[in-house]
Amino acid sequence: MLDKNGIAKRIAKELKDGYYVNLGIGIPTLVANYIPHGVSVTLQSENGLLGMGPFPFEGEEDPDLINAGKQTITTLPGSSIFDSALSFGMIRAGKVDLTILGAMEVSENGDIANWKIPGKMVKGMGGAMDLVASAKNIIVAMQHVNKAGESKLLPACTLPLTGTNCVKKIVTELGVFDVLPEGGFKLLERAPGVSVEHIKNSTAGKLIIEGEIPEMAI
Amino acid sequence: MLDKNGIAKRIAKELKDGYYVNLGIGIPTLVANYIPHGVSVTLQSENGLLGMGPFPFEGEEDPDLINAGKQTITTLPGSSIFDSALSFGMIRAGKVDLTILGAMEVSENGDIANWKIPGKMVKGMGGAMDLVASAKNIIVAMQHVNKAGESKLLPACTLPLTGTNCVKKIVTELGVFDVLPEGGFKLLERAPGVSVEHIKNSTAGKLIIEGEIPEMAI
Amino acid sequence: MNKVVANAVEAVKDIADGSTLMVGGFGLCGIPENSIAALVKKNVKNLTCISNNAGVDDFGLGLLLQQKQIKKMISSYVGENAEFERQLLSGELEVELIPQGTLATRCMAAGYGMPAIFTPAGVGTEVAIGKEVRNFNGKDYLMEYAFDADFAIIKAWKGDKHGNLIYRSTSRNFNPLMAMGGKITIAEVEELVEPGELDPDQIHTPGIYVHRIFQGKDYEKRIEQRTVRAKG
Amino acid sequence: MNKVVANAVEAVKDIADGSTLMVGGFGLCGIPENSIAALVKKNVKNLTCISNNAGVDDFGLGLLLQQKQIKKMISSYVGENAEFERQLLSGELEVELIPQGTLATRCMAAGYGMPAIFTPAGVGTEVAIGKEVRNFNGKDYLMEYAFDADFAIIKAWKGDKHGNLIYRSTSRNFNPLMAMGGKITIAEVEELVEPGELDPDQIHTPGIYVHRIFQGKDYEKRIEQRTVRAKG
Repeated sequence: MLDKNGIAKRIAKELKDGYYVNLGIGIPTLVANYIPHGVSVTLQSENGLLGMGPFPFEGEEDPDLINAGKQTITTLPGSSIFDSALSFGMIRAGKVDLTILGAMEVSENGDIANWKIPGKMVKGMGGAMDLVASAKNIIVAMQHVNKAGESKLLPACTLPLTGTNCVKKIVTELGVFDVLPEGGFKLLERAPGVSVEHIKNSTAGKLIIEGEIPEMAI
Repeated sequence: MLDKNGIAKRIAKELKDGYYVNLGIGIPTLVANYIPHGVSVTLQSENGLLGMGPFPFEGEEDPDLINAGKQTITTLPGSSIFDSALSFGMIRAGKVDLTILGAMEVSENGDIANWKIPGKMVKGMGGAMDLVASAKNIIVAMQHVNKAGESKLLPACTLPLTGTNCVKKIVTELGVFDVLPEGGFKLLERAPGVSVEHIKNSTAGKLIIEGEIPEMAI
Repeated sequence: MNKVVANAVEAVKDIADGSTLMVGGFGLCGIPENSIAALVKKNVKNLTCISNNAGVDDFGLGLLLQQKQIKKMISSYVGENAEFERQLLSGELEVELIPQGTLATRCMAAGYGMPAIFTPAGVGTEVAIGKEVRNFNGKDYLMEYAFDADFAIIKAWKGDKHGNLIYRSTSRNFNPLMAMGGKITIAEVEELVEPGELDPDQIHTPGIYVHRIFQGKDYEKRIEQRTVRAKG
Repeated sequence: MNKVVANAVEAVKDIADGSTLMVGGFGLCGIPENSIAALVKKNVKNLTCISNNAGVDDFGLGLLLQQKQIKKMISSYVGENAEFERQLLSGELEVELIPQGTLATRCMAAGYGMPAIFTPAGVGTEVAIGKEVRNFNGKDYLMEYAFDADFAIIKAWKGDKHGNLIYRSTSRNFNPLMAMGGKITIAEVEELVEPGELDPDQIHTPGIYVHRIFQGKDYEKRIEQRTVRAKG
């Protein structure tokens, strides 16, 4: 079974040299710590920055330089700054190669719900709806089941949707799944020490298992 | 009767302090030479400049700095440069207070034709269609009659239109005319030495003459 | 062409009860601190605020919320504010949540004279309810309208007396879009300079979009999430 | 993330016959001289060129016209070119004339992922024929589609190896819009610098939009209308 860093580490293997990537809050942010050697990616922050660098050194925080999570950050050589409309313009235009974000639920046809729980205070969708509606490639990083032990990989989402037919891949603490264009979660890899049976029992949506499922190498 | 400079000089009296103004090619360009004392206007050139200055001194031409007529020009303190989309964005958004341009024909309901003569090589509308469709206030500077001696102030345009219901005022060598919202050319002023009779005979469209028409002071 | 006003109080003096305001900034980054303070002082009521966020309890738009000056927020994310939550749950405050890119583009559309834009954001979700959906090249888009705001109050780094503005780093965010989108735009700047001091090629907001400008003071520039790394 | 190619010939090597190209510049100002020369050398045919103008007889896109490489021009103004006129009147060349603001905004729309935009330009004229007209707030607008160009070839002043671009003065014009709008964007620059040499706040075109960049050479920068005043 993977911890949060393990999920991030596994997702980082999906990065390709030259990618522009948008990382959501939570586990996706951790992906930046595991970018493979020899792979150069540029991080986009939707508040208006390409080329997001690491956190500043203590005492060097700049209140004018934050990421979409409102954290103090730094730029890198080759960074560029722009306004919020251009930021989402490049997202809508498909210039961002990969979006990695968290989710409360994903359906077997790639719908995603991650912004609203009826009855709870709704904080807003931020840029998530724009990102999921626009990105060419979306990987969801999340726990496989919720706190009540219920599967988050569902036949259909029960929560209000963020976007439809958009998630391409899911990485959870149990495994890696492709969301097939025709519907269904195709199991690609098991997390270390996790059985196919365990994954079956934890997945409410249509699970597709073909042949031997390898244990992931991370 | 006014010459070209006279037309420009009369139009210049319409400028108000603080105006942003777009000047078309030909007579409109001359208006810049007659901006009244104490009136500060900012000239917009639709290729992407606010704050157009005079022609450069000999030897100081910059090929990267031209106006929409492709002439070498200069900037002024407070100028700004932008791309063509933002340039027409500010035009469409009504931020340019006044557009002055030439015309082949104007109709009594404010239609304008100034880009195409059937049977002749068509060079294109450039930015004229955007300007006339967007500007809050449009003044046409033109000769009252064409080379064949026919009136250019018509009941309806005969040439392909550049825009509809847009011209607010016309200044010709014969006089100054408001184009009324309900239709018709309302004569406001006669050019020096020009009789109302002369103007009547030169105007094919509905001419509205109320009371004594003053001779213009320029 | 001099658009300089003495201070924030003068800049906002005709903002009346019931006005719709665009307010620049992302979180607490790049917010018009002086103008917000002047609105608090003026105690103008029933405002509709178009702003990506709603400040925190004791800073940014939170200061207007404390005094119950805001009737409605139009935002993409309003998470960090207990008083906001209280007013929302009690029904004192209306909130319209909009995808962030849609919010930004609807501001821009106003400044570009585009009455509506198309975006895929929100298709198939509750955001799409009641909206026109159109298919282009096999993909569905929502038609979203340009915002219509009485005033935009924004913050820039440097500005000249003609209203030309330059922003610093990610404090740019929504500011130039709102600067373009407001019917009357009020800009506060950290440094007000003479025309000619700013390079025409580097101006982010041309002065034609700005109606009033003033030199701000006492910027706090509060950091919302201070994240650092240890010096190695 | 290094997008540098050796020269213009390498940059345009996969531009095939029948491609649709956006070509930056306004008149002869800010045109991609090196890329045009490489296209002439390559003698690629049947091009559709989206460009505000068509050059003059012996410079700019006029060089491609001379070799009859252009099948169709999509422009707002094509006045200064005798060979152009000859080909047009003889039916060898197709021309689609578009209002300049519409041309600019359709390029921008492609780069902003907006499939269509609304503009009042051309309402009630022959430009409106066959187009959808919509009324917003009492005013009519045409719906115009984003351009779909295989390549954009553009010129900037400075650029870094990541493709970030800065333009100089009014040579900016259509260049940043086309840089955003092309499926593959080729930028030539007067000065190619290392990442970090350009101020992130001053970049006009973020590198994400640029696929290939090279250091141009031998810029002629021809002036179309040399207008001067005498020294007083």
